[in-house]
Amino acid sequence: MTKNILLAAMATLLLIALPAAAEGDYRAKAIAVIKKDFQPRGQASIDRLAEDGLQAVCNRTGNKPPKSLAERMEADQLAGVRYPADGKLMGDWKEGEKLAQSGRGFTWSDDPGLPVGGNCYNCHQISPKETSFGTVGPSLYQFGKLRGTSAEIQKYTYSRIYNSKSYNLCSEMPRFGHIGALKEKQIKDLVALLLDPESPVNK
Amino acid sequence: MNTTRRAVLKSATASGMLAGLIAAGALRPTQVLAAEWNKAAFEAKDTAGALKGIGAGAPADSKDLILKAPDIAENGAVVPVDVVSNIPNTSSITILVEKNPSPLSASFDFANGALPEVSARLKMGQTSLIKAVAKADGKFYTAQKEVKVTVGGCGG
Amino acid sequence: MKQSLIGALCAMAVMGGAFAQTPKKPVAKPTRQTAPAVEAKDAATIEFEKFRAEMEDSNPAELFEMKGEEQWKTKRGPNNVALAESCDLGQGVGKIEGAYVKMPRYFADADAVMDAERRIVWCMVEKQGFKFEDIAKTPFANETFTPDITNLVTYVAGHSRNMKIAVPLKEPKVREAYEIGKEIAAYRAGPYDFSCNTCHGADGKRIRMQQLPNLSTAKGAMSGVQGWPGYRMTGGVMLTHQWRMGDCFRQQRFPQPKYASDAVAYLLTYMIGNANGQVYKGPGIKR
Amino acid sequence: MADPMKIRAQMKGDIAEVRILMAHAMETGQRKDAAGVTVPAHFIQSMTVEVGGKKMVDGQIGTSVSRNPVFGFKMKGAKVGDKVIVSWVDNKGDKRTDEAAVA
Repeated sequence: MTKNILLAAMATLLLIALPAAAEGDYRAKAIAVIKKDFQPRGQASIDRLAEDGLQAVCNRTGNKPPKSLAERMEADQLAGVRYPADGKLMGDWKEGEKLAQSGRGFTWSDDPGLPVGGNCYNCHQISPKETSFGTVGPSLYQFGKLRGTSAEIQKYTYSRIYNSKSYNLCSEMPRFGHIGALKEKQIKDLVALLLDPESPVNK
Repeated sequence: MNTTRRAVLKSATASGMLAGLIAAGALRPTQVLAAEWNKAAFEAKDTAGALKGIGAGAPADSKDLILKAPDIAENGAVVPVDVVSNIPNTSSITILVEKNPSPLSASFDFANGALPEVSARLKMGQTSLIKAVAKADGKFYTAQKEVKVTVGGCGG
Repeated sequence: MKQSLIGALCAMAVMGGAFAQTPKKPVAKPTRQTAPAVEAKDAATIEFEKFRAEMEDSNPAELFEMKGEEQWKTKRGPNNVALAESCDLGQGVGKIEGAYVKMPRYFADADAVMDAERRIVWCMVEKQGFKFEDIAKTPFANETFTPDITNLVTYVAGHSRNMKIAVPLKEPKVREAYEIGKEIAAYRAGPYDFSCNTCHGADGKRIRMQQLPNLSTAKGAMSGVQGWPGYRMTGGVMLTHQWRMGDCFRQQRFPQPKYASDAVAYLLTYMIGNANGQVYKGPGIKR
Repeated sequence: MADPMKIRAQMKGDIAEVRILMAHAMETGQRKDAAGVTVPAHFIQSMTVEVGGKKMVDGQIGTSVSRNPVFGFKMKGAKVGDKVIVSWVDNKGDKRTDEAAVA
């Protein structure tokens, strides 16, 4: 909760810090139009239209926040990462692969009762066996082979999936753990997909 | 457009089309009725059954029967297929999708100047062989091609 | 509603460019990864291109155009008026040649910037006497139903074949719509922090095998315009640009934009405006 | 009532190319609708193409033909102005006949 207060404070700071004129008032008009012209449907409620502090900072700066602010906010995002109590960060890569394949979740047509997918292949190359992969994010092929499986790398990988914004404030990647989309076990399985020497990713 | 004719055709579609047209002398009766739908062949659950259904036990491979289809279908719901027979006296072409629940897709008899070729679009539930079978002088010939059906993205 | 089904196969979402950045905190070594031998990349697309001409040459969209023509010319609605004798798409009453590629535009009688679909709906309501609520209840096609408006839009779009996109961006109201639309495209929100630009703001990206046009460039914007309204092979349904915008928001994990609203019209103004000068080929065929 | 077909017939040299678009659901009988109810089979079973008064193509069709079917044929011995008449009948007995002239 401190985190949220901090975020809000920073966003406010930013509003003051950035020259308002640079934005014109089209952004304000756009927000007004969005508020007026969207309706809730399925699980997609209208409150999704509101920016949180981080989104507001990225939106206002064209995804290029000032370095000092970005670093402070990233640290705050990282501080919010909850690691597994048992200290084990690697699960079952096979489960991770299944999860990586699924693009389900959070749209107005998704059943909110069904588990949410990792959505990974939509944007990343991962296992060489899957040739239908996206390129919005970088290739993760040989992710573990190149980095090893040290405790530090495991922690990095876990936190990066949990909240990618901990490392790059305006990253295009969702904050899967932070928003509760992926649970602890699921993130562990994805870590294993990327790091386990037995995973096809590292073969 | 001949409006009278069109009106006739329009009303004909509702009911009694055949009788109407025959009565109007538009068509000779022998030309109107398509052969009865080959239920046994179309409802066969495998290629062998379908081939048997059209009387084509074991067709011979032929290079003169050309089957054009994509290596990978962009969408299994609409797979474009072209079949051209260069076998002399080809009188019919049949198209089958091996792994579909009912493989027999379509069968065409050609007469009176129609060239033995057809283009059509097929549904494919999964990656499968597409087979074309041509009938010429009472004999059957075949050609085949595998078409891959992939999982898709979001589509335009 | 049923149109959600159409996108059901669509495995969409983004794990973003995060890893592209050099990680700052732990010492991960961002050595360049080698991709496995084959970029199976677009084998499907390349292969499909070979059949593209044939697919476009006989596009079931023509069936909807035919129906739309009949509906455009027939007296309909409580007022028993034909759109052909009452609806002005910006080129004069009943004139449809080139109208589609010159929208969105500002219509003083409605005091609004309107894309083609919004304008035809407006005509159906104001001239023919249909109720907006009735049209907006089921505005898009599904596997068993195609709304009249879809046929009408397809018909009108068919009369801009091979014409250049010419959204009147110099007109101040259109310009403002464009600028607001640009901001809407950049607006990140929702559970996944997505904006339109998350997927459509850079060149050369794809979701799975699907190419993502960069809407900020003329070429990219055009590929977002080309082929709409389009006959969707999945489900075999005719869908409009309005539908496409809505489905993007669905995948963006946003709530639903209201049918024929300012928000959609402004976004379309931004996108189609960016495609100005590019040649529109008419109703298309989509995956 | 069934929606009209779109027929295009064009001379290319001495061959008439005939393209036919049919408006039909071509339901396989295996698809389930949004409510999970199986949609009954509904598909065109037979079709004929007549050019200049002669029946040239006699086709039978099954459920693996795509929704809104598209067919292409080539005919010899046709000339500009010849009438092309296409008819289909589906498994429920619905019918449709449309025509066009060779251009």
